[in-house]
Parts: sequence; C-alpha cells; structure tokens
Amino acid sequence: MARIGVFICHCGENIAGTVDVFKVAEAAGKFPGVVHSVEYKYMCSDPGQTMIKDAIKEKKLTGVVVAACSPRMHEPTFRRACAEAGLNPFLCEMANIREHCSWVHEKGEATTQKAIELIRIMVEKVKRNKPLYSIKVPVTKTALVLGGGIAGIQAALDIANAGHQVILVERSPSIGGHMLQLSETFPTLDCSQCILTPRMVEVAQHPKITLYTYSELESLDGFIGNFKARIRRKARGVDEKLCTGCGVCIQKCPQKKIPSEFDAGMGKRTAIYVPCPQSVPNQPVIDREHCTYYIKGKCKICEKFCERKAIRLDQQDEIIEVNVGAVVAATGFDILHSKDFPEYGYGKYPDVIDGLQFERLASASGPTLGAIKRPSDGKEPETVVFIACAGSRDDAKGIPYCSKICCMYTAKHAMLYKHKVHNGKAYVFYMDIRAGGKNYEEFVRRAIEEDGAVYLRGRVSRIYEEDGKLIVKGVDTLLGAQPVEIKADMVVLATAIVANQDAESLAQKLRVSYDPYHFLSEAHPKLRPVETNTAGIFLAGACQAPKDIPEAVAQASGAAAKVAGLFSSSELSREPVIAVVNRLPPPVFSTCTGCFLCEKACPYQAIEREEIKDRKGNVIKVVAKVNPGLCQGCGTCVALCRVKAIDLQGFTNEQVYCELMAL
Amino acid sequence: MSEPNIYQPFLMRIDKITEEAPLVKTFKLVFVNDEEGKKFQFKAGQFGEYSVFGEGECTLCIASPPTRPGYIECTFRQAGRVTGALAGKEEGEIIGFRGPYGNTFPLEQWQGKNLLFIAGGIALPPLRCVIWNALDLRDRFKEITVIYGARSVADLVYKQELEEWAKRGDLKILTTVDPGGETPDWKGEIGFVPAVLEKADPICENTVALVCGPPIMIKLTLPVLAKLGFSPENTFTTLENRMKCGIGKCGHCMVGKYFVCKDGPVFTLAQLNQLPPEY
Amino acid sequence: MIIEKKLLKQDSVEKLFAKLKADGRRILAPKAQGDEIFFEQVASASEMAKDYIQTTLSPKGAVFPRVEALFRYQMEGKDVKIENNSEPQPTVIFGLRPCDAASFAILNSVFSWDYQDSQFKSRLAQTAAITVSCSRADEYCFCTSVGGSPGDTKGSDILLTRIGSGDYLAEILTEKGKAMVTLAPELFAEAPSEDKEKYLAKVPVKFDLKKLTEKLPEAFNNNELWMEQSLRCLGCGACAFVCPACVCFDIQDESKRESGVRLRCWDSCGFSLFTAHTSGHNPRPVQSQRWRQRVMHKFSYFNDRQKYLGCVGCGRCSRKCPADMNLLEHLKAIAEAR
Amino acid sequence: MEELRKKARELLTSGAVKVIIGYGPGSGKRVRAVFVRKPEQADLLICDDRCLQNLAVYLTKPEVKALGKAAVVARLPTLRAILQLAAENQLTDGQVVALGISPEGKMTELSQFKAIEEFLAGFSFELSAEEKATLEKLDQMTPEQRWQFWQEQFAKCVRCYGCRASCPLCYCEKCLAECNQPQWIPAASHQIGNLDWHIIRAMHLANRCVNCGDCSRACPVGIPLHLLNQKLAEEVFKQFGARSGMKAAQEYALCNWKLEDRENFIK
Amino acid sequence: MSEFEPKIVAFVCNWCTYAGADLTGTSRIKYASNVRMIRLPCTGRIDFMLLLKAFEQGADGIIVSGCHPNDCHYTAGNFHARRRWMMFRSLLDFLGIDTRRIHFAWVSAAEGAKWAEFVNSVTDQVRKLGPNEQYQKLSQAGVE
Repeated sequence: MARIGVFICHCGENIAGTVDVFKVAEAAGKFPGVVHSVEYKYMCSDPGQTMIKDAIKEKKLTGVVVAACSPRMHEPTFRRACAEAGLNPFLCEMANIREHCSWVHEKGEATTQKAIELIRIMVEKVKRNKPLYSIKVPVTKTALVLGGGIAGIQAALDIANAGHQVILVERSPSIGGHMLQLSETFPTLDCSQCILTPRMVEVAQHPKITLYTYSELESLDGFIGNFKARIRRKARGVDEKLCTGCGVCIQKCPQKKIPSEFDAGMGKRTAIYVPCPQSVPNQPVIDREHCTYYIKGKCKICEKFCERKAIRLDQQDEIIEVNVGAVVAATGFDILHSKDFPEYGYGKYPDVIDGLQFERLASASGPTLGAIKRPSDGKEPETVVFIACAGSRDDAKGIPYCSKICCMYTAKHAMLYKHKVHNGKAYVFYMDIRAGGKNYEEFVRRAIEEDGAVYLRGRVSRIYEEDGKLIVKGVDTLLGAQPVEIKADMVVLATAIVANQDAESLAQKLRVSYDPYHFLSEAHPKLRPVETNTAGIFLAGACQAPKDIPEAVAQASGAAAKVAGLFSSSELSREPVIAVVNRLPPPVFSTCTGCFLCEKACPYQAIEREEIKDRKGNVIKVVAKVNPGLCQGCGTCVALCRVKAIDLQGFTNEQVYCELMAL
Repeated sequence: MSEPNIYQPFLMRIDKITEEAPLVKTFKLVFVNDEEGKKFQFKAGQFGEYSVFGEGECTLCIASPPTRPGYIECTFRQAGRVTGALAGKEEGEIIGFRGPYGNTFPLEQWQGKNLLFIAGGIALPPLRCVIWNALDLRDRFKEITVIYGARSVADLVYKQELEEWAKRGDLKILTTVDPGGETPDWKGEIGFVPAVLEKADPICENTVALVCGPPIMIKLTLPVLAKLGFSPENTFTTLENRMKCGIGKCGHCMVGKYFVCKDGPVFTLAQLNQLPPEY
Repeated sequence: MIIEKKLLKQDSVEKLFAKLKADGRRILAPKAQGDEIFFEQVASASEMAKDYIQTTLSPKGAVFPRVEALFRYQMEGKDVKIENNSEPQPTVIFGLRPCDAASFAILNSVFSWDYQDSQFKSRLAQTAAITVSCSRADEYCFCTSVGGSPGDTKGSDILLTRIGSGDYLAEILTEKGKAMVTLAPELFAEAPSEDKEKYLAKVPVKFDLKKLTEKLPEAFNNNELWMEQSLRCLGCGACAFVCPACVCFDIQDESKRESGVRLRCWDSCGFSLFTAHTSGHNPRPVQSQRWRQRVMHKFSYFNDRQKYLGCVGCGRCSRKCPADMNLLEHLKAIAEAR
Repeated sequence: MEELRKKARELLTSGAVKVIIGYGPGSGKRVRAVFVRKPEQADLLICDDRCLQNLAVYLTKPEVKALGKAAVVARLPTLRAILQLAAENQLTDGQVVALGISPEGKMTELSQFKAIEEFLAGFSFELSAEEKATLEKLDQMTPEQRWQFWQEQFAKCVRCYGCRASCPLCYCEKCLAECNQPQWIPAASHQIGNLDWHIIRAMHLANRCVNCGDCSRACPVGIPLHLLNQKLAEEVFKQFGARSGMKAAQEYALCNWKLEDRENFIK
Repeated sequence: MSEFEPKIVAFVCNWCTYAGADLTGTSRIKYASNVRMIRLPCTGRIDFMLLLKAFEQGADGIIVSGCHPNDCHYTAGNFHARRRWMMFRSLLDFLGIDTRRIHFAWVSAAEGAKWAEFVNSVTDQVRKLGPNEQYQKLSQAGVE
C-alpha cells in the first residue's frame, strides 16, 4: 500500500532561491500514492528530521522521498531518521534537487519543473522499494598497512596497540620513509632520526605487527572485513632468520660506487646494502641490478665472508597470501624530478639540488656528516639560493596545487645553512609564504629576522653557470618587478610533491578513486578524510595529498581509529544493495536457466552454483546463487541476465523501470 | 456501437482495505456510479475480473455475500503484476471490475441441508461468500460447520470474522494450523485439514461439502470425505484456472471442452471426475 | 442462397475499388511483400498480388485485429475516464478464399455465443467479403474434408470465380453484397451461362470428418499418440497466428503516465505459458498436451459447443510450420486409426 | 546417406544412444525432424541439402531429453550450437553424440566436445560472399532507408515467437518476453512491441548465434531476422575476435573485456 | 515561437558521474536543465533495455556516463558496459535508429566541468536534431 511522504528542503536559499519549492510541494502532493507533501527550510536540521519522523508515524507512511541535496551528502542522515521512526531505512530515497538542479540551472519555470520531475521519478522508485536489512559479514581482525613511512608506522602502532594484528608492507629494504632522510624537522628543529627510530624499533619488536620490508602488494581481492591480499616478497638475497646485521658483507662488497637512494644520490652505497645504519630491519638486501654476481655470474664475496651463511643468491621472489579485514594505504609521495626543470639546470649542474638532497647534506648521518658541501667540488658554498614553489602552483608544470610543506622546509633549510655556514648568504625566492601551523609563522620569521635569510618575492626565470658560479636570474616583485641576479654557489629547489609513480596502479589494485594528480581520493573531503570510497580501505599520509609530519601522523592515527572501530566487533553490517537470484515455488524453482554467463562477468566471484534437487535427491537443475558476503552490488550480472532472474536490491529492474516510466 | 462494451469495467472505489495476512489483503469496493451499483446483482460462487489501470486484469472471486448489496469484497495475495499493483492501491483509489461471471453454488437447492465448509490458506474467500450468505439466511439451513486451516496463525485470513463466527452459537468452526505454525496463545487445532476433518467426523446425511484449498489439501481431503460418506455429487469445489476474458472467449481457462469461466468455477466432485486433468 | 449472378469484367475491378472507396470503405486486398502475401489496404487493384493459392496471414485481422484497443483510459487525479473505440471504418476484403470467408462464422460463434462482443460484431458488420474462388490448390489444402470447397459461398458477400475469358463470374450472395453492386451497377453485367465448377481447383476429400470427430474424445487419453505427433513441435504460435479460425486472445494493459489502453492481442494455446498460473503451476506443462488441446479444440470442443468446426482446411498452419507439423496428416492418422 | 543410416542402426543396436535426431521425409518435398528409436527405422533418415533445420534445438527440450541419450545429425551450425550450449552449461560432454555432416555431405561421428572442436577447426566461418553482400547492401543505405526497411519488416511480425522456438540458443524456460514485472517487452505485436522484441533478441544472441538461419526460415511472415544476428556476429568478430560455438569452454565476449577495447564513441 | 526543448535522459553511475555532477553543483557551474538523471550503481548495471524504454517514454536524447577505464568502483563494470554499448550502438545503427541521439561519456567524480560541458553539448546537438520523430511515430502504431 503506497503512502508516500515527500519532504522538500529549501536548503536556506540554496534550493528555494532557484526552485519554487511551494509549487513543487503542491505538485508532488498530487502524484499517485503521495499522501503527504511538505517543504521546510532545512530538512536535515533537527526540526526537519522531526517533521519526517512525525509524518511517518501520523500518516503511516510507507515510503519517504526527501528532495534536497545529493544522496551522497545526506542519504544516511535521512535514512537514519526514518529508521528511528520505525520505517525501514531503505524505504527512504532522495531526489537531488540541489546539486543536480537548483545549483546548476537558472531560476525559472524549467528548473522548478525539473525539480518536480526529479521528485516524481523518486516517488515512482520508492513505491517499489522493499524493506532491506543489513547483511552481516565476519571480520578478519588483521589490518594491512601499505607503506612504512611515518604514517604507516603510526597507523601500524596504533592499530597494534589497540590489540589487533597488523601486517606492515614496505617496498624498500627498511621502514622509515622520507622522514628518516630528513636532518631536522620544522618548526622545532629536533632531529628527525632521533624521534623516528625509536618508533621504527617499536614496530619491529611489536608482537602484533608482522613486518614485510622489500615487499609490495601484488593484488587485493575481496571486500571489507574479508580482503585477500597477495604480497610479493622480493628476493632479498639474505636469509633474514640467520642474518645478524653484522655488516661484514657490506664492507666486503666490491661494488661501492652505486648512488645511494637513501642519500638522494648525494652518497654512495654497495650492491649488498642497508639504506642507512638505522635501518629496520637492519638486514641488507642485494641489489641485483648492480651486484657483480648477477651481472657477471661470479663474485659471491659476500657469501664467502658471511659467517652465518645467510646469503641466498638463488633466492626467488615469494608471493604470500594474507587475509585481512582492513587496509591502510600510507604509500607516501615522491618529488618532482630533474627532467622537469631544464630552466634551472637541475640535473645538468651538480650544484642545483633538491630539498631532499639538501636534507642529506645537512644530516649528521649524511654523506658529509652534516657539513654543507656542494656536490661539484665539496667546497662550502658561500651563497645559496633557495627556490620555493619549484613546480608547485605552476600550471605549466601541470601542478596547480600547493605542495604545502616547501615554505616551511625552505625556511628550515635557510636556517640550517646559516647555522652551519655562519657567514654564508641565504637567498630565498618565494611566491607567498604559507606558514599556517602551530609555531610555523614564528619559525619563518626567525629564519628571516634572526638568521638573516634574504627573502625575495618573485620567481626565478633561469639559472646558468658562469665562471664556476650559478647565475640565478629572477625578479623581485616587491621592488616593482626589478630584475635580480644572484651569483650563487649552490641552488636548492623546493621541488613539488607529487604522487608516487605507481599511485595510479595502486589505486586500481585497491579499487579506490584518485584525483587527476593520482593522489588517492578520500570518501569525503571534509567529513570522511581518512576513508575511501571502497569500504575497508583507509588513507594515511601524503598518498592522499601533500602533508607535513604532524598531519600525516594525525591522519594515520585517524585511520587507525577507523580500523580499530571496524575491528571492534567480529561481525560487520553491510548495505544490502546486492544482487539476488530469484527463487520460486516448485515446479519453477527459479527462472534462472543456469547459463552462468553472470559467473564469468562478476568482478567479485560472488556467483555460485546451486543444485536444485527433488525429494529423491536427483538434480533437477543448476541455478546461480549470489554470495551475499562477496557481492558488492555493481549489477553487471543484472544487465547481463537475459531472463532477469537476477536482480539488484535497491536498484531492482522494477524500480529503475518505474523511474523511467515516470519521465 | 449499439451494444455495451463487455470489456469495459465498472469503476470501483476502494472503500476499505483490510490486511489479512502477510501479502494478503481484502478490498471493500463500492461502485463509483450509484446507478450501476443498484443494478448490480450476483450470486455466491461468482467471480470477476479486477483491474488496475495500466497493469491489467486479474481473476478473483467475489468474497462478500450477495445478501449484502451495495458493495463487493475481494481478497487476494500479492503474487503477480496485477495483484502486486492492487496491493499498492490506497483507500479512495479507483480500480476496475467486470463481472459477475461464472456459475454459482446452488444455494437454493440446499435449503434444509447441513453445510460443511472445508478451506485451506488463501482459498477461504470463495467459501466465505457462501458462509455469510448462509448465515444471513440462517433459518434456511441446518447445521453449518467450517473447517479452516492455514500454514500458520499469521496466514489465516479473516481473523476477525473467524473469531466472530466462533462466538456465534449457530455454526461450528474449527480452525487449525499446520504443526509448527502455532503461536504460544493459539487455542485452535494443530494439524492438517484432512486430519482435523476426520477427527471432526461430520455427518454426511443431508449434508453438502464445499472444499477449497491448495491442490495438495484438496487431494488429501477428498478421500477423507469419501470415507465419511460424502457422495461426489454433494461435494463442491471451485477451480482457479488462468483466465483472461472471464466470459468464455479467450480460451485460456479451458478444461477439456469446458470453460471454467462459464461452466465453472463451481464444480461438483462428480463433474470434476469427468474432466480431463487440465486444472 | 444466391441472390443473383453477374459478370464482373476483369478490368472493372479497378473501377469497383474506386466506387467502394468513394463510398468511404477501406479495401483490404492481397499484396505481395517479398515471397509473402498479406491483406493490406490498397489504393488500386494494380497493387494486388497476381497469383497465389493462399495469403500468408488470413483476413481475420480485419474483424479480429492482432492488436486492438478494448478501450482507452485517462487517470484524472483519483478519477478514471474510460473512452470506448469509435465505430470501425466500413471495410471490404477483396480476394480472400472461400475457406477464409467461412472462418468469419467460426469467429463470430465465439464472440457472440454468450456475451456479445460488440466490438467484434461491429467490425464484422462493417466488413464485406468479395471472395475469389480457388482455381488452384496444393497438397496442404483440405477444405473439402471439413465441409468447405474451392467455390463455397459460405461467409462471402460476393463470390467471384475467374472464368475462361479472364473475367469474373460474380455470385451476389447477401444484402451486403447487393449493396456493393448497387454502388456500381454498371460494372456488373449479365452473367454468362457458365458453370463455375469447371474453373475450380480439385481438392479431394482427405479424411472422414465424422470418423475423426467420433474418435477424438477417446483419443484424448492416448498420450503416446499426442507425444509422437508433437515431438518435433517447437511450441511457437505460427500455426495459431496464420489460422483464420484461431480465436484465443490475451488482454494486456499499456500505459504512459496517466493515460493508457487495454489491448486485446492474439494468443496461442501452443505457448508453454498459455495456461501457467502465477504460482508456476501449469495445467498443460508439456507440448504434447498443448498440441492435443489445439486439435481437440478445433475438431471436438468447437464442434460440441459452437456447432462449428474450428478449422476451414486452408492449410496455412501446415504450410507455415517451421517443424513441418502437418495437421492434415495427423488428423488423417487419428481418423484412420483402428 | 547410407553411411548415416548404417551408423544410426549401429548406435541404436549397441544401445550407445536411445534416439537419433535426424531428418526424415516430410510433407510433399519437405523434410522434417524425426526421432528414430528403433534400428529398423534408421532407413527413414535422409541427409541432403534440404536438411537445414538446426536439430540442436531439440537437445534442450524436456520431452526429447526424456527419450534418453541422443545422437543428432549435425551440420556445421548444429555442431556450433552444441558447443555453445555446452559453454552455457546446458549440455555436458558425452551427453550427446553428434553425427557431423560436412558441407560435402560426409559424415563423421563426434562423441566428445573435443572432437567437435577439432572438426569445426577445419572450416571457415566467415560469411559467404552472398551473405556479406546482403549485409553490405543494408549498411550502404542511409539510416532512414534502413529504418524504413526494418519497420516494414517488423510490421509483419505477429509475435508467434517462431524465431525463438526454432533457435537452439533460445532455451530459456521463461523468456524475457514472458516476464511482466516489469513488462520489458510489450506482449502486443504492435510496432513498439515488435521493435523491442527483435532488438532484445538480437542483443541476447550477440556472440551466441551460430548462424543457422532457422529464425528466418521459421518466420511465417518472412522477416530476414538472421541479418540482425549476422550483423552482430560480424561486429563481435571484428571488435573482439570472437566467434560463438567454437569451443565447449567458449568465453562470452559480452561478459569479458579488454583494456584496449574500442571506445572512440565515448567522450 | 518557442524553440524545441529536447528531453534528455541520463543514465549515470553512482561513483563517478553522479558524483561528478554533484561537483558541478558544488562548483555552481550552470548547464541546460533538459537532463533527467537516473542513478545506478555502475555502468555495468545499465541495461540496454533501459535505453529503449527511455526512447519509448519520449526521450529525445540519451546520455550514458560512468567512470573512466580503470576507475570503476567495481573494477570492471565500465569495461563490460563499453562492450555492450559497442554492440548495441551497432545494432541500433543497423536498424536505422538515429545513434546521434545516444551519447556516451566517461565523467569522473573530479570532472564537474566536463559534465556541464557534456550535457550542454548533447542538449545542443539533440535540439538541432529536433524531436525524436522515429519513436513518436511508433507509438500506438499497429493498434486498431
């Protein structure tokens, strides 16, 4: 019995300013089956929701259409309100007359008419809605954390400390990420490694954390609470159980001139190596690309010298499968590379370096042991130019966004330089100084006022070498666009933060969406910043957008809290928007003919085969059946099914058909 | 066209909707056009074609008795396209009705006889029409016995009337539910209809039996009736073949040479025994 | 019951058409479309198919269209307005065969045996049949076995028989026929004293109808017979839809928002779901039972109830059957069974 | 033909199969499907160029299934239909013996799907020059002309479902045309109903049709329905390189995809 | 004389295009109001029959839009859809149905502006084509 209530929201002026809501309410009241049609200033407000609840009770409504904003915004709100009034939440639908109507069309008759029609469509749908009940699925209380940078470390520790198993996967040989490369951190100038390494050790020793370094996610199947991850453990060449991390192999390795990734190319490493002395685990890996044995087929010096006999030159990559209930993606970021800056001679002139390289120069554990020496000749630079916004906020480089941390670390760099080279000159070219953070502005002021960094507002147009000096040509816009030319010994580019090269393929593996710059997308920019559109997959750190350390840590803890929340019960309720194959009384049983074309099309392997037997146990026919735990409700099977034996709850054939009939 | 359009339904306003059981409802329908209503007459056992405009027609018996003019009632279970659409209708809305069609229970011939009604599940409506008809003309009949069973207490239809009948002293009523279908406070019988019938052991002399129910119930009840001494001529039932026109033209409801819509829906067991098994 | 006999010159047909049209009648005549011939509205006699034994579809659509509105309706708020069809246009069917003409009475027997189907009746009343008798027949024709003949006058208003000269011998059979003649008396000349019989096709009687109708009730329970005959039957509705006497129909609603129409559409007892209940229960679940129903209905039930046979022996069903279900052959088998 | 009769007798005598589905004499010059169950009836069997019906259509009929294991006289499209039915889970290996008939009329006994696959591999399934020309003729018309052409064809359709009944791949117990909640396909044989029906049927047969032509042969009003199926079959082959009924583990092109599928029509 | 305003029906997936159209709204980008959107979980769910029904219900133009390749929330729904549309379009074209009335697009959740542009361009194109007479003439044809 259809008794539909229609609730039209003014959304202040957002809808009512463009759509004649009174006329809409009147028209909706005349639709067949509609017994109640009202408008109100803010339906999502408490009084608005109360109106709905009261009407459900008083008018015995069997369905509710809220004409307001996008269902992506408030559908849960209104469905909850309906549930509170005793109406199955799936008997509530929203007509999007804001995002799809009032905000995108001019005020006028046509727009009001469109709002009316959008509501009519939803009224026809909701008449065919059936009460649906959440589906309970078991939850595997193990989290998979992808990325062992500070965000991943924090998330892993928080989840583990909440009492759940964690599998932490890190691509490089050691956890620590970019933070481990930094010398000091702004705005406190405390030593990065000093604060990070204890955390790294904690991870390694935590009884609830399984750490897989030098490993990558191969694929992820399944769904929230029930993922199956395949992890590729790349061949380390070293038996982790036997290796004590004594380092003899590293000392003996004849290949010693390989640019160190950890030192951002400023230092060298061997073919069997640990990224840095603080590595966790402190066990080397063999870089097969540079190892003499793999290139020439002989060497094996490491094997010879290893007392524990831990070297495994014939080791192969291993794929392990783990069952996890949630995934935290904390895969971090990359920086824009040299090929993108021909005008700055980056990559061409050795003394034009990027921020990370400067960090390694400034780091006490770095290749120069903290002395600022320029790469070309090892001399202490007397004049250093720091260029902020190298690539960021630059449409020409395809990066319109702000990389967020460069203002701060450039100030830090200038400061560190001045602390180490007291009579050196530090120039900073900047566009704007963005120092919005606790003690950030003060920090920048200190760099300028106490440490005497010279800040020039303007862009650098070109850098070239002349007589062993780097000529930096730019303008100072504060002096009326006056050209500026500085003869520098070293130039540090605050290159833009970009997504990892393989962020897109990761997003595809995880089935989460990503923005045009390949940063992973959160489910809602404000209200669900650590969740993704794929249930059970959360975000932490700079894989989502450029972030500084405290933000990354905060988000990681947020993601961990979400995971812990998910793991707080052994069962999870899922939206019942799933496919169902019909079952009918004998002699039909089901209109499914058992062609199983749906089976092949299902991306989740959710279609199973069921034998229908007579009383004697003879198989009468074999028909399809949907595993409600695996089905995610895409409906591809429904479109494919010739006889429509399979239908999608919440978007049934009848519902969609009737929506169309209302056009 | 000079003659009226036999496919044009009366417009009926839904006056009252009663929820009988899960997916089962009763509509009380009144004629939109008073004149038509006044002229309308039918007899117990007849049926009609009820229609939802835009969805089509469905065949249902008239569940109210002819002794109560001015309205008709139908009871239906939501199953197909039309009954589904009917279920979506509200009080005050308009549906179509063509009828009455088909033959009738020969109540006139039953004067002075005992009436035994046996019904199962959603098949009570055709008998309910006769029961009320007989109750409204109570003095014409002798003993009236009703045996009605459903799968569970929830599945019983006309729950209020069952209570009302139970309170009346002028008929005997046995309601039963299948084992497992009872509720804690269920006071009726528990067991299948044939068993309850056998236990009730009604007299067969001067008695006509009317049986309506799902095929399996009928199949198991008929031997019990025979055992109790009911002759095929005194055992009545209704057939529910698929129908489209209801007036002996479209061919859907044929059983052998008979049109269920014209020669039925009421048949005696004796007649049924002559029919080919096409129902 | 011939009112009068005339001669219609072959070149007068065109003129007759003009007169009929001028009288406000639509003319349906056989028109070729590829290898198939259909009764279609024609503007000129020249559009007609020249040579045919039988048209693809029978002319029954003129009185019992394959899709027709029973009425239209309009929802106005909670009210419903019903609108009946307007009076059908007067129609002349030209060039149908005597067997087809005989089928109108069969259809009529169903539509008016009890409840009077006014729409059918007015279509029939508005329809006149100018039949052309058969000069050729094929192995599928068996009109003579079911009470008809290539020159039979039953159901026709005017029966034309093409004679040696190429002109038509016209038998004016009914008042309707006479009315058409009255529209153009000048086209109807004095009839020659020719016997039409010699121009008619020879259709031998293929089985004993009496024997068949006697045996059928008994044959009903012969499951093996029906099963054997129908094993190759594919269960389509081709036989029913080309049949001039098949009358089973379905009622369907179609709507667009507030307005709609209740339609009557042809249906076939051969379809597997013809008798299926919503519950899934099917009184005739297998094809052999549906084949039996077809045969029994036409040759036994019809006979019993309507006092007509449900078949005119046109042979279309057998010609068109994709599985070569030959009705004549199977009837013969039943009639001759011992 | 003698070869076929001999094999049929053999199969029935040995009890290897219970019924031979083949062609036998029909009305006049026609042939029809026969169901030979006794060795002595094997002489009924005919095999010549009148024998075109795709007998695989009977393999999914309950009444025929009830006769027991069948051998079926199978021209190339019938063989393809058998494999396609197998791919769609309607036949299991060993359930049916195919008496494959090559275009030259030579008979080969094929009792396993694998044997059918190998047999079919020896033939080309490109459309004949004549078939191609017909399709091309239509392709070269303007859309308006094509619309006109098909509307005239569909106007004849009486919805007898002969196309469906004769099609070996139309084995659904309850066809979408009979589904009424919702009523996707109007039951009435008016223009919209007919257009819907033929579009939907063609889509449902895309990459499933085995090009036997039975739909057109069955059509009592002479609609060249096979053209729709041929068109889509060609399109599927062109776009996805797939032909139906070539393997018992056939992949269905429309529940499959490739990253590089054409998408120049998508903005 | 008022210009013909076409009726456009859009079938969109919930995750990309519907969200993209939400973004169009949040960004207050204006576009033609002719479009009525039907939201489905995924392009994979969009049955070709829905398009036929839309035409029957009087749509002059149809939009089908979902996630870009590889972006599907359900991994592959859009890939299945893409093949289906390829076949469907070629069939419609073969039947002489005007395929200029059916438009396909990938519009991601980030492409609010693209959605507006796309709707506008489709509306313009269909407006130029005029009312969908092919289908209008079919309605009620063949009913006596």
